[in-house]
Amino acid sequence: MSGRPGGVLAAFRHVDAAAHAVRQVKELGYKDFTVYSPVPNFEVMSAVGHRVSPVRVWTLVGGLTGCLSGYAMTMWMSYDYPLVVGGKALGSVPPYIIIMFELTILLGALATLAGLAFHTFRTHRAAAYDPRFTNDLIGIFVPCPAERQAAVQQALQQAGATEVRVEQ
Amino acid sequence: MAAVARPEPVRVPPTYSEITHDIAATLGRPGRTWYILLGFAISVMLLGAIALLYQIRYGLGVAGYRPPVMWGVYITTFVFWVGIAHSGTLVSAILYLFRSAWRTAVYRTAEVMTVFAVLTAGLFPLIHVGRIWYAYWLVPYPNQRQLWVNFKSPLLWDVFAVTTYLTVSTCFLIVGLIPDVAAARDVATGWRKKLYSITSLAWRGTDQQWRHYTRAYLYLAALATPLVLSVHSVVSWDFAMSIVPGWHTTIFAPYFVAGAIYSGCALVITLLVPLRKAFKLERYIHEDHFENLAKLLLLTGMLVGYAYAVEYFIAWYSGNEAERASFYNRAFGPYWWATWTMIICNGFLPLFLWFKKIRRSIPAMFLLSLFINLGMWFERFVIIVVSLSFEYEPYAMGHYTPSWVDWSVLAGSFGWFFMWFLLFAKNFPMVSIAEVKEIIPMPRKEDAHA
Amino acid sequence: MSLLDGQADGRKGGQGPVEQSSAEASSARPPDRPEDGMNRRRFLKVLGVAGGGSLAATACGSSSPEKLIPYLLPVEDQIPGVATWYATTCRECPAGCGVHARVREGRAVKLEGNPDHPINRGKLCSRGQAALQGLYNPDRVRGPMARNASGNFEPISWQDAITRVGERLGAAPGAQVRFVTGNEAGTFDRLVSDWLTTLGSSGHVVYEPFGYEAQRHATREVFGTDELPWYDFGAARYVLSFGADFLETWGSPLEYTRGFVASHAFADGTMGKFVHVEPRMSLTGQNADEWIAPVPGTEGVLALAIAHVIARDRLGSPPSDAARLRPLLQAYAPEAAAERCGVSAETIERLAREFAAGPSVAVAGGMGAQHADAHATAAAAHLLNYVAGNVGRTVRFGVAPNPAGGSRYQRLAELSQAMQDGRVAVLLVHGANPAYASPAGLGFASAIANVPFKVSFSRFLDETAMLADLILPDHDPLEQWNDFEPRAGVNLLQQPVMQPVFDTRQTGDVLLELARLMGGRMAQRFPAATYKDHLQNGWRRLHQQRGSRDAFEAFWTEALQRGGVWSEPRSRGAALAAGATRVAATPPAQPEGRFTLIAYPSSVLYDGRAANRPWLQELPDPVSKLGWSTWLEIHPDAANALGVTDGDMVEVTSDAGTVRAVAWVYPGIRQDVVAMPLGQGHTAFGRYAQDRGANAYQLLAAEPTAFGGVQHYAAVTVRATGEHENLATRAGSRRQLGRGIAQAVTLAAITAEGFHPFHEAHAAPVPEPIEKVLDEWQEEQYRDWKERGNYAGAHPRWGMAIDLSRCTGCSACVTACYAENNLPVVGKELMQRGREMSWMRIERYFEGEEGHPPEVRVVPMLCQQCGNAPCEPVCPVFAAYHTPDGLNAQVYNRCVGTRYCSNNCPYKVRYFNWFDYQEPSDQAFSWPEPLHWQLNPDVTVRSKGVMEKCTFCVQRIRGAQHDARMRGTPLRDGEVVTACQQSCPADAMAFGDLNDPGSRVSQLAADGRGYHVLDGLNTRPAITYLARVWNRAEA
Amino acid sequence: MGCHLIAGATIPEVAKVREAWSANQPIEWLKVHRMPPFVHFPHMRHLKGETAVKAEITCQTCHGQVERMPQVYQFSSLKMGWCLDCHKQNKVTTDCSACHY
Repeated sequence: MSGRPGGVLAAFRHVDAAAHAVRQVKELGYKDFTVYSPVPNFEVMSAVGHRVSPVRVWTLVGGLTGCLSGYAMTMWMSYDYPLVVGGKALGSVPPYIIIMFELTILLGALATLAGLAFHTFRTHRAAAYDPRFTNDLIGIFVPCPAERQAAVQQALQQAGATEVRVEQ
Repeated sequence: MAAVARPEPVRVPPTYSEITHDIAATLGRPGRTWYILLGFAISVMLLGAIALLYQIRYGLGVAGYRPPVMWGVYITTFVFWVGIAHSGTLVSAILYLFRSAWRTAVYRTAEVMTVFAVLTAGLFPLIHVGRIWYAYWLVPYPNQRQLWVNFKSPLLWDVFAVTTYLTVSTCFLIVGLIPDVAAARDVATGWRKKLYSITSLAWRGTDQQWRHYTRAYLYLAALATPLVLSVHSVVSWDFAMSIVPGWHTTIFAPYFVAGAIYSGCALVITLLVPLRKAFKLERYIHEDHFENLAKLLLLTGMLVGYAYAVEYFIAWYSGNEAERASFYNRAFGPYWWATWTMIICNGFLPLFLWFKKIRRSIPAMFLLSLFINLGMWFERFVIIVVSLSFEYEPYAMGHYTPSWVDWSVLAGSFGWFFMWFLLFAKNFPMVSIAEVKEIIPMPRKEDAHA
Repeated sequence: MSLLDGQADGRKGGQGPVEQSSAEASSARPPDRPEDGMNRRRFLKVLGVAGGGSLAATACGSSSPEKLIPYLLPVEDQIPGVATWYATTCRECPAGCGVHARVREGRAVKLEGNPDHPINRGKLCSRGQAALQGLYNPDRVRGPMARNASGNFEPISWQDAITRVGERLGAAPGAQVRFVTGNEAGTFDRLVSDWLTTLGSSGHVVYEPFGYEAQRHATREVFGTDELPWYDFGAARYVLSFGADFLETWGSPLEYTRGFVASHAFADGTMGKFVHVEPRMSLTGQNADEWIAPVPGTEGVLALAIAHVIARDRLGSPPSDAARLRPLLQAYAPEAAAERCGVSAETIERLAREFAAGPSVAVAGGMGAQHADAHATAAAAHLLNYVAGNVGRTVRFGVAPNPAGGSRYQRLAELSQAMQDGRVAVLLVHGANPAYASPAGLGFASAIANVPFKVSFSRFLDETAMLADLILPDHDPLEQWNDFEPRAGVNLLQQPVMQPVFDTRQTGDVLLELARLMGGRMAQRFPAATYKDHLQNGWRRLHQQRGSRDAFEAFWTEALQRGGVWSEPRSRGAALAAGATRVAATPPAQPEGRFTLIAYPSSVLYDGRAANRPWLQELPDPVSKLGWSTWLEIHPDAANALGVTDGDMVEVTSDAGTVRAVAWVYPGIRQDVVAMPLGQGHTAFGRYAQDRGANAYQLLAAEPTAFGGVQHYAAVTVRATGEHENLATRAGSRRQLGRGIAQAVTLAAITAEGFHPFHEAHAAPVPEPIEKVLDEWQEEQYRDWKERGNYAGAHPRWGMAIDLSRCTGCSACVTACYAENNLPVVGKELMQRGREMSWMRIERYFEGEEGHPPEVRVVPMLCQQCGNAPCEPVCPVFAAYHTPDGLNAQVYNRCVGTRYCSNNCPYKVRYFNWFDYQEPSDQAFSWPEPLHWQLNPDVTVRSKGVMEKCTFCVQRIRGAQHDARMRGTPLRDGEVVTACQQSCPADAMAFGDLNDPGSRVSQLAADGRGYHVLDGLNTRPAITYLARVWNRAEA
Repeated sequence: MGCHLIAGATIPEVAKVREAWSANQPIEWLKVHRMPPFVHFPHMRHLKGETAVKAEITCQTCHGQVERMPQVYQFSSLKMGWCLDCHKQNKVTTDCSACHY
């Protein structure tokens, strides 16, 4: 990873320790730290304290778009080249509801993915990483200039990190 | 659905690193059996492909069609595979919303099965049309002919339903895979490491990633749930919307959905049993999971059995001559054997599941699941072929027998399915690493001190 | 040459539906066929000779650069894309119906009846329609051929061929020259006779397998005349038929059908009655109000017994000399007769009373006139008519119908003997196939081997031609100049409707050329340069006889345009001759422990001469509904006793021989009788006929009967072989399963309380309010599109009415549909899988309890053009949709082939192209060169994977609309005629605009007998069926 | 034929016509305007009678200025959309079964 800022990387085996560490780091006034976890852990996440992800807006918008475009498409196409089948009305809504429904789901889902991608990449921060973070360790990386690293290192140590390492 | 199993206390839960290790271990270099199985699957698929090419060259006549039976093995198999596809999303999405812990060990298998089943099912509408090279006309795209498609046709609903379902369930699978692939990446070596580095989409499990991920996953599940129910309803309307005696029934949507989940769960079991052996996952997939699946089977099985009964009742109660004759013909006509196969396999055999012994006996479950799959295929055969062979116009009735082409394509579809399944199973974690960990509490310092 | 002047003066006028660019004309041709260039070149080789050339109606799709071949000299009245019509005469059977040939780009594409023709009045049967497949048959002899040293045929030049014959004739003693022809009543017949006489031979043998010997014999005995009587079915309110299948093959079927329907179909609350007496229920028998199955061969006894009662009770109004018959009739008291013929005395008494109530007619013919005692049967029928006073009223003389020429099986037997004894030096055969169509025991095939030189004029390599040394293929009747005289006062003309397809030459011309070649007496006797001249000379005499005022040329031209000249016959009665009192019915003894086999003429293939027409092979037999096969009709009980069921292979053995056929269990036959159709089992005769089914002639005794005819009855044993084959039929259920498809009512019932259409037994009636809501909702639906696009404004609603009281089930409409709409022929294997493509099928249902003589109901089933068509909304691509004028259109080129429409069609009248029937490389290729020349250019040939169906001949509708628009006046009712309606001999169909209350179809649709099939489904069909009415005690 | 003995007597192409005539062989023209076999198109209706849509619809409308073409080429696409445009703009039927049967 190029352009990664220097900082302190700590690994935790215990979830409560990790949560504690997060709070410590926040007290030290750091906001742009990164927490790694093999599973979404409520305790840690609440310590970090993010607001609810805005992805849901994407889902809503996508769903609505699908529904409306479904209606518009079926109706317009029915009248653009009017052909009668089975003595039914040209634009008969009941069958079209199915198309509307399917498009609702389809666009809803795709929009959700788009939202997921968009927001994760937008909130991406370059940070140091250790492969064990997807296995059984929780990690915290605090980017900080060299002169303050000692302090952070100590705080994390006290919080109960199993190991702490300084990244240049 | 609320039937969530309590893991028995004696069982020691594995640690996170054990989980990662055990599951990552399934991704090692394949053994001989795997290659043999794959080779077999591919050759069966090729047989189907050859039959299909032959059919495209000379026309549908090479299949066994006999007017008035204009839909035969192909549509039967289509419905069969679409049905199979249902349990996957059910287990992964619906049970997710229900927060039922036991799904974590099996949902990946179910989901993979779903995606490949839809992939297989999706082929059949193409295989069965007379002019496959014009099949794209079913898509509403602007063309110089200035023509559009007929949205009143249930077949078009199918086009939308099936494509949507394929897309959504694939997304769902991929999203679920990301953290696991990342985990695998971090323990893998060699070319697999490269593969996983790419497919894990730079996942590291940061707080931000989890933040959006968990939400997105929740909404996908929320969207997938109604979708599951809708897709097979739509498929059932292919029949319910027509006037064919034996098809024209309001009960079809719930009836088909129940049947779909039924057959799906059955195939999940059929797949899990060998998988668990081969991958030594006994520690993760055990009797509890089978029992829960068994309970699902029992529930849906009873629903299906009920539907059978209601069909006959309504046929009688409606007083409609054609309906009555059609159902009489099902049970006692030339296709009696198909009908009774279906009734016995789907209606009576699941009754054994009332016994806990059976539910927890893995060989028994395996055997049962095979019978149910057979029965469910015949259910579709009976509904489609037998109804068509005995319609309104007595003079135009006729008896249909599939030809070698039909059978080859049917077999080929299984080859195709298992080819994908095997390829996937050996290259991506068949048990969700992250989610299995999720249900096991992380170690806490105070516990350690205490 | 002939084609040109034929057209110049013989033109019938008439406009084709739409002008088309050649690419469209080509629509009827397989596209993307590289060898098309080839086809066209050989087409030119054939047609180009006359300088006519042809606008080759071929398409080589976009692949190869397409070429257009224009007329070198534009041919008169050949406008590309516009049809011309030529009047000529159908020669498929001896009836002599007039036809109009529709010619497009120099090719005959359709035959239709000649509307002002005295015999068929514009109608045409299946066999007539299929004449085109004789013309374009791929197995025609394409040029003269001679047998070479190695015994194979090799092509030779006409010059060479004729010289060879000339030499042989010169060498052979005149007396030893024999000429076998079929029934050629007319100039050609006379030419042959004179020609032989001049050669010094009296050896002209006319051979028709169904020779009417019995009738001639009987008529001579009873009335002392050699001419056959003519029956006025139209005048008879009561028809009593002794085996005469006058709706199928006997006499003049179309004419008789017309008459029969006129008197028998329900109209204005009344109808005649028809009683059919035959051990087997033929199609004619199925149309009878009462079917009586006597002991085989005892029809004569029954007839005389009825006559007895009439005479005894003085019921009829007979001429005075009928008294002479008293002593004869004494012997036939009902009680005694009942014993012998197995018909109860009461029945006999009743029949007598009904018959005498007259006007009635008794007819003996068909299989009733083909057994050992047939002459007695025929005579008995004469006497019955006489005592009832019908002679001179419904039975007339002076019309002299000539269904079989001078044919006598006796003569053939003698000839066969003569050949055996080596008393024949040269044998010439034309228009007859005795090697196939004569009892095997006669040994014609073996005898012919003793003839040193055998010449065949056959158009096909049939069994007899295969034995010839030289084949001089004749023109097809549609390529010929000729005339035909089916009865006194009716002189019909044949003119070439197109250039000869192959290098053939008209036999008449050949004979004249031979005469020239031989010189001397022959040359003087036959001076005419061409047969056409010879023909015209004959007609000059006719012109004088008729004393018409205008010049011969005008007379000739008019005759060509009308199809001939005819005048009302002056008919008379007849008085009893001496022989009448000697009539005695002596039925043959019943075979002990054996079945009586009846080998009857197939109503489709007749005596087998039509077996090489694919349309006819595929046409389901009107009775058994089987195609491509020979079956044995056997009574259910007999079948059970033998342990055979439908489709089992059985072995039938008579004293003469053994054949194998597939069993078809039929309740309409006596338990002691089995029946088998003739016409199949050819050992040659081309790809469509060869090695199919069995030849029932193999079972018939060789020795001529007392009256010199063939016995079509034989004592046989039947044995199950244990083999089984699927019946080649679409017929699923034989019974209606209470669905009310074909509905009927008795005359008594309908006069008492009218007709009540079928209602489903258990269906609960829809409550009033709901009904109302539904209707309003429906109207709402319609309103949405009534003002939009093509649907705005007034449109016709095309509809049809089919009167089941008229429909006889003859299936002419089916063949007409094949001809008009380019329907492929799929062959036996696919037919066994129910895949035949006939857009129109005649459904046949049995009513009444199992085992009993069935009430047979037929119903023509074609697309009902539903107002609420279930097939339309399920099509994902609008290939099936509703046209503004109310048709369920099917856009073939849009169809993707999901077949959902067919699943959802309750009438099952949509047909799928399982294979590429138009693709020569395909296993199911249906139009081998030059059969595809017949294809209708106005109708697309459907490709593989496409659904197709009846659209009321939309091409004809659009064509008529086009003409109307061009002339600027609205379409008149009856201007659009569908192919099926056009052909229907019984005139059972009406077609037109249902929105026009004045139209014939609207009026019929409003008839009290009207009903819709499967009405309960609310499909709102455009076809109204008028219920069948039976003039019988119980339905 | 008469004309071509004089008219363009020198043009080699025309010579071919004369040869064909003397050889009593019809000329094999190359087909330029190709229409799929499942379309039924009456020229007459587009040009003659009270139904002729508009006076200005002439041969050239669809076939182009053939008289000016050194070698005749396909002027219009002859595709369904092309037909429909004209039909719609002239308010004549767009019913499928008007052309397809």
